[in-house]
Amino acid sequence: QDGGSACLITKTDTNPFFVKMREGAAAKAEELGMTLNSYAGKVDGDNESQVAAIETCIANGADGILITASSTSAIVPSVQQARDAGILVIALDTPLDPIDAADMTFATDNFLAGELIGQWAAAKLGDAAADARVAFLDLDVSQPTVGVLRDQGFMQGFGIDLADPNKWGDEDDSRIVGHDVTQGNEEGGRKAMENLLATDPMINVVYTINEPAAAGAYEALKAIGRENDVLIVSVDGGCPGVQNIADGVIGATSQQYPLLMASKGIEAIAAFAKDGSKPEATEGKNFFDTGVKLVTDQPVEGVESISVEEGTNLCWG
Amino acid sequence: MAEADRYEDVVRTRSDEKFAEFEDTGKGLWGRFHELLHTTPAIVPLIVLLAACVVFGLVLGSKFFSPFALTLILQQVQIVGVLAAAQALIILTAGIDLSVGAVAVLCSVIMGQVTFRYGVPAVLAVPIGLAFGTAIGAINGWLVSKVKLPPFIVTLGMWQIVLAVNYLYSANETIRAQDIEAQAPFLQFLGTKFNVGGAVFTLGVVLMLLLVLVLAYVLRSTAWGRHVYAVGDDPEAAQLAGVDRHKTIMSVYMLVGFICGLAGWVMIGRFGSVSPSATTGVIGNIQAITAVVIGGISLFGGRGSILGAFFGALIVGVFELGLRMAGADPQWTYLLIGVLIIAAVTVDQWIRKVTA
Amino acid sequence: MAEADRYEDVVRTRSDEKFAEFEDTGKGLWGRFHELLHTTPAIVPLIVLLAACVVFGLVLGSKFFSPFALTLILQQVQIVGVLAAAQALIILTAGIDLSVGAVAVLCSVIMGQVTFRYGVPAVLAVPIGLAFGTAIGAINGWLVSKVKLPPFIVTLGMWQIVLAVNYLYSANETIRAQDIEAQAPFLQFLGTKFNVGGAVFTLGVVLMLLLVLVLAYVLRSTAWGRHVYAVGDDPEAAQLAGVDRHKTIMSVYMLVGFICGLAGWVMIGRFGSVSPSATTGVIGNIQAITAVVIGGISLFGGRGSILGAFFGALIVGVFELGLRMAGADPQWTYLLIGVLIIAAVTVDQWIRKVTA
Amino acid sequence: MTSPVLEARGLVKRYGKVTALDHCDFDLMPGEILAVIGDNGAGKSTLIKALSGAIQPNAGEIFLEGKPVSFDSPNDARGEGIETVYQTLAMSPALSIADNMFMGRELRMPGFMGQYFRKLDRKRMEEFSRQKLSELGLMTIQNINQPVETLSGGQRQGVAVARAAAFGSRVVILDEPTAALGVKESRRVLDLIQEVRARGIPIILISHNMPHVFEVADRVHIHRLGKRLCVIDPKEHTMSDAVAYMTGAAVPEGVAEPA
Amino acid sequence: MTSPVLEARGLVKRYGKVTALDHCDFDLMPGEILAVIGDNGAGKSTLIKALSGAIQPNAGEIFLEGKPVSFDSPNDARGEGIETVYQTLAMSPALSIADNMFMGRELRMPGFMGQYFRKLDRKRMEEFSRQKLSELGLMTIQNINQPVETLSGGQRQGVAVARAAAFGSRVVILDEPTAALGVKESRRVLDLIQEVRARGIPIILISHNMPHVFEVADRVHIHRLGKRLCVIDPKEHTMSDAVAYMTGAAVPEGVAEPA
Ligand SMILES: Nc1ncnc2c1ncn2[C@@H]1O[C@H](COP(=O)(O)OP(=O)(O)OP(=O)(O)O)[C@@H](O)[C@H]1O
Ligand SMILES: Nc1ncnc2c1ncn2[C@@H]1O[C@H](COP(=O)(O)OP(=O)(O)OP(=O)(O)O)[C@@H](O)[C@H]1O
Ligand SMILES: O[C@@H]1[C@@H](O)[C@H](O)OC[C@H]1O
Ligand SMILES: [Mg+2]
Ligand SMILES: [Mg+2]
Repeated sequence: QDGGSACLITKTDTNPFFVKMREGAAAKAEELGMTLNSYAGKVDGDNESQVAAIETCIANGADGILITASSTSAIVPSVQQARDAGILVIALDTPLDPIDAADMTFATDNFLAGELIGQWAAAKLGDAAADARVAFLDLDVSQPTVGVLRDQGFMQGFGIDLADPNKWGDEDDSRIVGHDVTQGNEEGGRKAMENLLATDPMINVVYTINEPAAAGAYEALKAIGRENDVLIVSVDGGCPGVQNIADGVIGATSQQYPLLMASKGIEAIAAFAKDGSKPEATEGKNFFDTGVKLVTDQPVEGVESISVEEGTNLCWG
Repeated sequence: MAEADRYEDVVRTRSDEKFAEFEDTGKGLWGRFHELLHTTPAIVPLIVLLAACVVFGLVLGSKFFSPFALTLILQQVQIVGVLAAAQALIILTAGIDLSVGAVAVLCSVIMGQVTFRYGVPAVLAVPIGLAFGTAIGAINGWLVSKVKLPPFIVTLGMWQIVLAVNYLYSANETIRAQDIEAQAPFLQFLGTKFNVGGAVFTLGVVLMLLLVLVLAYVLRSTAWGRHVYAVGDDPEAAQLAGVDRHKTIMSVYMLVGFICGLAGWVMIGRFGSVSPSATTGVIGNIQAITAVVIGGISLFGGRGSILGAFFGALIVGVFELGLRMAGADPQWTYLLIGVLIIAAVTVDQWIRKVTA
Repeated sequence: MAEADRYEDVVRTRSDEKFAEFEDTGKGLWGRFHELLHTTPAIVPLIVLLAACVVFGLVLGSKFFSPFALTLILQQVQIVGVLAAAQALIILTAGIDLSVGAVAVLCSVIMGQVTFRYGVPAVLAVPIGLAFGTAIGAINGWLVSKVKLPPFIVTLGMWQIVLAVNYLYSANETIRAQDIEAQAPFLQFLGTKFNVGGAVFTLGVVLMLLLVLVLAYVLRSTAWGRHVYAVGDDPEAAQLAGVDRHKTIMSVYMLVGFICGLAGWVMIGRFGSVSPSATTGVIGNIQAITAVVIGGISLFGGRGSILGAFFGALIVGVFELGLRMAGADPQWTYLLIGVLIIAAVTVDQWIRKVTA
Repeated sequence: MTSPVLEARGLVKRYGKVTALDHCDFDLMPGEILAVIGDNGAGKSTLIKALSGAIQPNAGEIFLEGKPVSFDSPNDARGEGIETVYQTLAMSPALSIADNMFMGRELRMPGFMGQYFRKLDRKRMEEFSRQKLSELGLMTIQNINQPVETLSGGQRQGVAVARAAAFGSRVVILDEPTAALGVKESRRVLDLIQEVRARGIPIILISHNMPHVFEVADRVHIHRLGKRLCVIDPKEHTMSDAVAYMTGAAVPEGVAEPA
Repeated sequence: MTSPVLEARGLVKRYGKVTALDHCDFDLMPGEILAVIGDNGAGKSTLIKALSGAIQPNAGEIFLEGKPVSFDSPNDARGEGIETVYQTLAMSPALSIADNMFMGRELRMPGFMGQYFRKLDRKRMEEFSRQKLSELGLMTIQNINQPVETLSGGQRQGVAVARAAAFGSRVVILDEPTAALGVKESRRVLDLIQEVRARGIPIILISHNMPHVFEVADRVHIHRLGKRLCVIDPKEHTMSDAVAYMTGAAVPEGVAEPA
């Protein structure tokens, strides 16, 4: 194939989000006649595997690299090495630190994603938000950046003082029942929810890192018959997640568009391979915003959202 | 020197001998306790477990001793408990199985996909999943026993293979609890709840308890059980003494694969959904090994009891829930569990020492 | 029967004896190869390694045999290589260390934080980090040797403790490569590159190679090395034979802690930055154990060579790079690596068998 | 001349540089006690390991009652009624005396529990073990449920010998069965050997104890440097002769069967 | 009467239900060969393990040249010049003969390499080992670098005995040193024992071989049911007496030192 070659490096490939991202990239590459090699970290936050992947792409003489960085600053020297070797590097989903370490960023704003669901939850509760009992189901004890951004974004939207915005767990708002980690799956979601319920059975708002964790939390609530009086919010907008909104498992979720990011990225590399042109940022931003939308079937005043039907049309899993 | 002395003749006439009897010291309660310890080594982790419960009970008060909290522990350990039983069997043969968690997850995925992708009825899907688990166990066993590869390597490789197959086969797609409930409730059968005086049990918990008891019986009171111990203790000696090493190892690994399949079924009951990315696939092995070792089974094989492994799983479960209830944040909980694991085994060692 | 026969007198007069000599079969090249295998067991993983290189070379062509790609392997395995050397020492004593990766990460964090938070010069920060590593090793060693806890449990607990401390202490903050380069370049010292005929080496790679060679010498040719093997082989017997078990175990664990500290320093050199969430903390232990076991060191202690562990690390490195370069998708890569791990050890077993 | 029960021709076993068996022949006649003597390291244990399936020789053939056999494991040999006490005793250290005695041939409870739940009949196994050990005069064993690793060296050997004698049905092989035994216990083992022979079962006895060998053996196989040097009749040779042959101090002439 | 080199009073050692030493006394006189005999399981090995620091008794005292001592490990006893061959031999199976011979007292290369690089002098260690083994008549060892686990039972024991005899400086303890040895090799060990005694070093010899005991021992300590029954002079008693006492067939009267 002569359309050039691209690498896609994701955080992991055990998450449907990245699976879809890869499918999007592969479809586009196929269409444009490009070679695509995909790499992934072994666990969330795996910087080492991503470094090795970039090195491999250099050795293979790729034209461009699409990367969703596990560690936004630790990956920078390797990215630099690739760019020095004349490779176009595009950050997908997660901006690097500094953002201009990559040639371009096609991303969702994870903080914004959190903020939207926070605002929604606050508005939904109305006055009761002042004495809500909130549980946070986060990703991992190592606090990878996505997890921190969404968690802190939620707090911002909900009206909780963030303290240090680079970590969760240092806030002192009395509405916080506690944080627990889920690894972003049903298993972790259920156990974390049970643990927090054992601490305080009166929890009425649950922030979750993603939709599988939310589904797990729902099972725990169901087991004690509280599934109908607790608000669960989440992030991702995968098709099962959107369906879970319709089924009343999740109240609202922030939808992202990984397929879009990936196909845009591949197009950019194809263009670069052809004539050396680099992609442009969205007007007024220093990155190409692929957007986040709040999906819910219970819209609230003051927070823009789309319906479940629209969400289903746009969903990625 | 008196070489012609026919000294051996002295012993030719057998005198009426008795078994030697020495002064029997240390009777009484303490002595009885000693004896109990020696005949039932699982008592040590049990003591540690009870002590942990008492400590958390004192700190947390009635919250911890509520039927809700206590049965929650059983529900939270049911998967690890089942996997620990499987792991214990392997470790008794001086092996180790890094693939248990991954096999459990794959079996749950197979049960789900077979139902939803191919439309097989759930009552058939479950046995198919169990058969797959058994088959993977058979491959492990064959590689260990016939090709004579170290179990660590075999199951390390298998772990990676099974996890990858799991993701590839399922395309990382979760089957939602709601869909299962509507279309194939039998998959969630082990999640069925029932009440016993305020405490909520699930069939999964019952399965775990039964499994542990049955295995304890089999290991203790059947020839197969003795062979498992003998093979783990000294494989050479066991083989020379007439144990069929190959048959024993194969049967253990296959049984373990089957139990992992059961664990997969238990998972569906507990989570409602079928998810290929369940954490058990990644850390289930370490969790199970931890339970086994805390329960006093030697990693060198041949020593320990399966009840110990079960108590080991409960000890970790109690620590985790207790610390979370006491409000420790996740990172501190993580740290304290590290400390407590070491402490639990230290206490165990100490009890064994003072009662040696 | 002739009891008065003074038969023992026959042997009183010593005849001129020679050591028994049998017909010496199987000389020639094959025979020599046999002998080499028996005196240098690390040759087996070396053969597997070379075979892997040849296969990937054939599949990938000159791309794989470029100096860049070949030295890339060394750079990619340097951390696991150093950790495998440490792990090999522990496993030779029949222990296991689950904390190696976490200790390495914590040491790198300490080196970074001590410089950036407290303003200690980097040339001092590095020894401070190494001292911390050694101290953690000492705690592990003490718990294993004096409190007689199983190494698996001690280091499992320590793993969790160290990881949690690492996150808590660093507040999950990464120190950026740019900042280190500007303010404390000595921390990145082991990342220094130099060229040898087109091939790029780093000081970290040199350190790894030196470390392996020194340890190989020490284990083979000093009394301490012999004691390490003896303690791992049969601790009871070693103790009865006059080895100071405690001293040997303490020294091994402390040295291992120190080497983990070195690995932390190597990490800073390789990644430029200091990141508390480096994956090595989570999977470095399994990676190191894998390398050791592929390298032919017995998990039961006392058998194997450190060179083998190094080749084991390289084997995995070659597989990973080769498959990545061939463009295998990640899950297929994991799957194939799983298969290859088993295959590598099967070949190893087979070579040992036909040359037994 | 009747034909041998167990016969071997040209057995070779190499361990790397070391040749432990060097084209060794062997014959065991029906109903006899055959002693095998030789220097340390002469290859006696290797020989009986080959005969009992514990190792597979590099070359040579083994015949059981004239039919060629090839044992892949000690279990195969045991299946043919060949029971062996190895020099290393082959016991599971952590298991009890009774467990070890019955390893591989455990007794099940009569009736329902045994048939459906495969429950072991511990009581019967313990009683049997205790009885066999008393017959050997091992009276200092205080607890039949003691793990074997806690037994004294001699007690352990006693258990192994008792096991083989109790279960051997076609050939019983004993590799230095009295090495660790006391005067009384050794005596009992010699008696036991004769009782087994009286049951019509031939015995291979490896021993360094010349008076014992000459007391019980019908024929003496002298092993030297990995092969059978000669077989002598203990009634026609003195212990001094035997020792001289086996140590190489003298060369046997006109012996019964030259190697 | 001179005072004992090594002395013990009231030693007790219990293992769970089993009492292995039951208020046992012990005396070793300077320059003597003291044999310890007794039934299997009488507690002989336990006694010498207590004397050499391998186990810690539950009660009782040990005196070395009159001074109370308490050994926490065999290394402590070795530091005092007490060298022991345990019944289990205490070797590292995977290590070579030479490695095992010099375990804990390895020789370093002379000069620079030895001093700064702590390099072992393998050649010297191998030569020494080979010489000691030949002195014992263990001529079938073909390769001094063979791992000990590949040695025959007797070869292994020979290595252990050679080690103790070569390095013992104050007391040498031998627990059944000839049990697995051939006629020739046993003979050599007896010679060796006498050579060691000739160097002025007292020896404790545990053995079930009465002729050997009566040949070399100056005094015989008879052990029964965990304690010293009596000590007899082999010149004044017959082997039959000794066996009768130790098995309980007769009760010693007016013996040298009642327990
Ligand atoms: N597994 C092995 N590997 C290498 N060499 C071995 C192995 N087993 C035995 N040998 C060697 O084979 C030779 C014969 O050993 P074997 O055990 O048969 O002797 P033996 O006649 O039984 O001696 P003993 O009377 O001391 O028991 C010895 O030189 C021994 O070192
Ligand atoms: N670790 C142990 N645990 C339990 N019992 C033990 C242990 N070691 C020894 N014994 C018991 O102590 C008693 C004395 O054993 P010891 O080894 O001292 O006997 P011995 O006189 O050396 O016998 P032998 O002549 O057979 O070697 C025996 O009954 C034995 O079963
Ligand atoms: O959206 C993704 C989320 O689902 C996962 O848990 O982490 C990475 C993300 O970007
Ligand atoms: Mg032998
Ligand atoms: Mg003894």
